[in-house]
Amino acid sequence: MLPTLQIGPLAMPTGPLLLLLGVWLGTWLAEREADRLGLNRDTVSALALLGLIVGLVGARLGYAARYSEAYAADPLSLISNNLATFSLPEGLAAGLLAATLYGRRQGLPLRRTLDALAPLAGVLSGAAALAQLASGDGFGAPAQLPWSLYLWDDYRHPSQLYALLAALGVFGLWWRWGRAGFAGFGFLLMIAGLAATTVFLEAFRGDSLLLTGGWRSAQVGGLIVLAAALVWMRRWAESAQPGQSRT
Amino acid sequence: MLPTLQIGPLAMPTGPLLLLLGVWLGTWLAEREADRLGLNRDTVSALALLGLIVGLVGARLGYAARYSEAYAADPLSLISNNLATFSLPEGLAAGLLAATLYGRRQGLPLRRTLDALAPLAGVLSGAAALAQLASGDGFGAPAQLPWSLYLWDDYRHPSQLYALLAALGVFGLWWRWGRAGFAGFGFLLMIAGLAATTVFLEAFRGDSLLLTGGWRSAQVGGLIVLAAALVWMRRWAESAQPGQSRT
Amino acid sequence: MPVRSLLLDPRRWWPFTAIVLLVGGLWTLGSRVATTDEAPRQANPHEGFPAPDFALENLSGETVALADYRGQVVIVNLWASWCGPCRAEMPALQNVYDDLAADGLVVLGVNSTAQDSEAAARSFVAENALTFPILLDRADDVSQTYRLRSLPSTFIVDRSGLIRAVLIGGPLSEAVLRSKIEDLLADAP
Amino acid sequence: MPVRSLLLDPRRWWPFTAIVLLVGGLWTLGSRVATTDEAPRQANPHEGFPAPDFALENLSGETVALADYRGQVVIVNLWASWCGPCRAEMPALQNVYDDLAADGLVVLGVNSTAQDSEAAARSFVAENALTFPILLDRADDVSQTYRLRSLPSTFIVDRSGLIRAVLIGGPLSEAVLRSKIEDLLADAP
Repeated sequence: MLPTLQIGPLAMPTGPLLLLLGVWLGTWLAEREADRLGLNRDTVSALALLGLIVGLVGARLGYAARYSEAYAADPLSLISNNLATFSLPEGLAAGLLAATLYGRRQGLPLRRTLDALAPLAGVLSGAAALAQLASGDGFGAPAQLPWSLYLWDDYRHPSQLYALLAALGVFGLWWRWGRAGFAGFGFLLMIAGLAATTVFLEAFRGDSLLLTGGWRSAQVGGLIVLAAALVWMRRWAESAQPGQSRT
Repeated sequence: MLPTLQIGPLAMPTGPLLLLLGVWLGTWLAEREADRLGLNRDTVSALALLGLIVGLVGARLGYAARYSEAYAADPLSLISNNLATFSLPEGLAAGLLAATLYGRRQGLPLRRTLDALAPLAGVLSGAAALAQLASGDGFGAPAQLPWSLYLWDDYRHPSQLYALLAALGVFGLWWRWGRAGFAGFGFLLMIAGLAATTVFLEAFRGDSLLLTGGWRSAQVGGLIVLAAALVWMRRWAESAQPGQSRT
Repeated sequence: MPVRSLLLDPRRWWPFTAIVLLVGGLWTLGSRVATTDEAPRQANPHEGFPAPDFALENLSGETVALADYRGQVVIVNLWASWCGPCRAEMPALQNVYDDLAADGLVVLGVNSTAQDSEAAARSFVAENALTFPILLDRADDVSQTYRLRSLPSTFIVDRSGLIRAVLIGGPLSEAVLRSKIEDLLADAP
Repeated sequence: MPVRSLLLDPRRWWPFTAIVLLVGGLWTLGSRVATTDEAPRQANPHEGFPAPDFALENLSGETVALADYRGQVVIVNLWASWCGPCRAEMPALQNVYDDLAADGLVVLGVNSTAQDSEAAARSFVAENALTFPILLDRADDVSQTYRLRSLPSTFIVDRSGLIRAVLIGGPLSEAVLRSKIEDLLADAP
C-alpha cells in the first residue's frame, strides 16, 4: 500500500496518478491501432479523450444531482478536486454517449473504432488494479495462502494482483489473436475476456457489493456483459462472413 | 464431518473404520503386485500385516513408556481400545523393524518387496485423508474460497480433500508409470510423490505442528524424505543399469 | 485462433456460448456470500480450541460454570447412568480426582440428564460415593455444544481453558487419564 | 515416463533433484507460520470497517472519546493550523455543525498537535469562533492509528461506528460534506 506519493513537498494520490498513466498509455496504443486499421489517429484519440472528460463531468454532475439541495446552495463545489464525489453510472453513460455522438459526426466506422479502442480498455483495467493495490481498495477475502497479502488487519487474497495478472493475460490474448479477423472481433474479445475474468476473480474479493441473496453484483454484471459480447461476436462474424475480413 | 457411524445400536468411529478399509484394500493390491513381480503373495501380505500389528503394539507401548508410572500401576490399561493412547514414532519404528526382520528371514528381495508394498502406502495415505475428513482433524487454514469448507467455526481450505486428491493423483502416477522400470522404482516414485504433495499441501493446513521459527514440521520432514527418495532413485537406477530391468 | 473457427459455425458457437455462461453462472452461484454468517465466534470441542463454556446446576442446585475453574486442569466427563462404560470408568475418575485435586485437578461429571433420569443419576452417584461435582445437563445444552455422539465422552481442558484431549468412548482407565493430565498439571497455574 | 530418461543421466538427474528440492524449500520457507500474529484485531481507517476509537483532551482539558458519540454521525477532521486547506475548510465544518447538530451530527476537530503548536491551534480556533470539540493529538496517536498521510483528512463515521467515507485532502466544501452525511443522518439513531 502506497496511497500517496510524496515528491518533495507535493503529496500526490497514487491511485489517480496510475489511472492517468493508464489513460496516456492506453490512448497511445489506441492511436497505433487506429493507424494500423486505417483510421485517423487524431480523431480516435480525440474521441477517447472526449469520452473520458465528458465521463468525468457527467460523474460529478450525477453525484451532485443526487444531493441537489446541498449543491444548489453551493454550486462552486461542482469544481472540486475531491475524488469521493463522482458517480460511476452517470459518468459511464455520459462518456459513452459523448463518444458515440462524436464518432458518428466524424463518420468513424463503429466496429473498427471499437477495435482501435480495445487496448485502452485493457490498459485501464490493469491500471485500475494497480491503483487499488496502491490504495488498499478492492481488497480480497480473508485467506491464509502462502501468497496472501496482509491488509486491513487480515491475511487476504491479493485480489488486486489477481486482477492485474488477469488484465495482463487478457491484453496478451488480444495482442496475439485479437488484432486479426472481422471488424469488431478485437474489441469483443477484450470485453469478453475482461468480463470473464471479473466473474471468476470477484469470488476472491472481500468487499463485493452484494445483491439480495448474497449474489455478488460484479459477477452478475460480468455475466451479462459476457453473454452480450459472445452473442455480438457471432452476429458480427456472420455479417462479416460473405465479404470476409473487415467491413 | 461424520465422526461416528451409527449402524443400529452400534456406534463405530468412522476414522479407524476407513483406515481398516484402507489396510484391506491396500493389502489386496499389494498381493496382486506380489504376484505380478513373482513374489509369494502370502509372504508379502503376512509381512504387511505383521508390520501393521507390531506397529500398533509398538505405538501403544511407546505411549505407555512415556507415562511409565501411571501404566506400571495399572498395566491392564495397555489393552484398551482407546485411540488417543498411541505414539506414532515408536509405532513406525517397531513396524518397520518387524517387517524388515520378517522379510529377511523369509528371504524376500528388498526392492521388489517394496515395489509390491507401494500401493499399500498410497491407499493408506488416501484413507487417512478420508478419515480426517470424517473426524474434522487435519483441518485447513481459514480461507474464503468458493470451495471452502465450513469447519470449526470458520471457512477453511478443504485440506483433507486436497490430501485425498493428491493421494489419488500420486496413486494414478504410480499405476501408469511406476510399475515398470528397475526394481525399487515404483516404491520410490510413490514415496517421492507423497512427500512432494505433503510439502506442497501442508501450507494450506490450519493445524500444522510448528518448529521454532514457524517452520511446519511436516514440510521439513517431507523435504527430507523427498531428498532421500530422489537420491536413492538414482542409486538404484545406477545399480540396475548394466543388467537392465529388475535385479 | 481456435475460437475463430468456432465462430464461423453457429452449431458449435451457441453450445460454446451456453457452456461458458453455464460455468460462469455456476461459479457465481457457488461464490455467493453467506449473508448471515456474522455470528460471534464459537468455541469448538476440538483439540487446540478454547473449551466452550457452560453453566449448569449441581446436585445441590448451585450453578457451576466451567469458567469458574480457569487456572485448573478440568476433566469434563459426559455420562449417563444407563451407560455401561460410563459407570465402569467412574471409579477411575474418582481415584484420579482424590489423588490430584490438590495439584489443581477438577473433574466435572456432566450427566446427560436429557437422556437419563435425575433419580437414577442421583442414586448412582450416592452408591459410588462420587465426591467431584456432578452437573445436570437437563436442557441438553452441553451435549449439543460439545457435539456429543457417544457416551461417555471426556474432554480434558488445560489451565488456560484450551481443550487438550478429546476421548470418545470408554471405559477410560486410570492410567489413560493420568497420562493425559500429567503434563497439563505440570504447567504453571 | 520422462523421469526415467532423466534418471539414466546423472548430469541431468542431479540438477533435476536440486531444482525440485530448491522449489520445495522455497515453498516451505514461504509458508512458514508467523508465530506472533495473534494480536487483537484492530479497527482500520477504511470504508466499511469500524472506526478506531481514541480518547484525547479537548481545549479545556477534558478527555473526549470517539466512543462517547456512538449513535451519532461523527465527522473526524484531522487538521493543523499551518495547513492552508485545513484552515479553508473550517468554516464549512462549522456551518454544517451549526445546522445539523440537532439531527445528531458531531464534528471532532483533531488537531495534529505533534506537528503544530498548541498556541497556534488555540488562536486559530478563537479567531474562527469554532464551537465544535477541538481535540489535541499531542502524542500523534490518532494520526498513526488513522494512518494520516496528508492534511486535512476527514473520516465520516456512521451511527453504528462504521467509517462510511474517507476524504483525503481539501478544502472540503459544505456541499461535499452535506452529501456525505445526509444519508447517514437519515438512519435511525
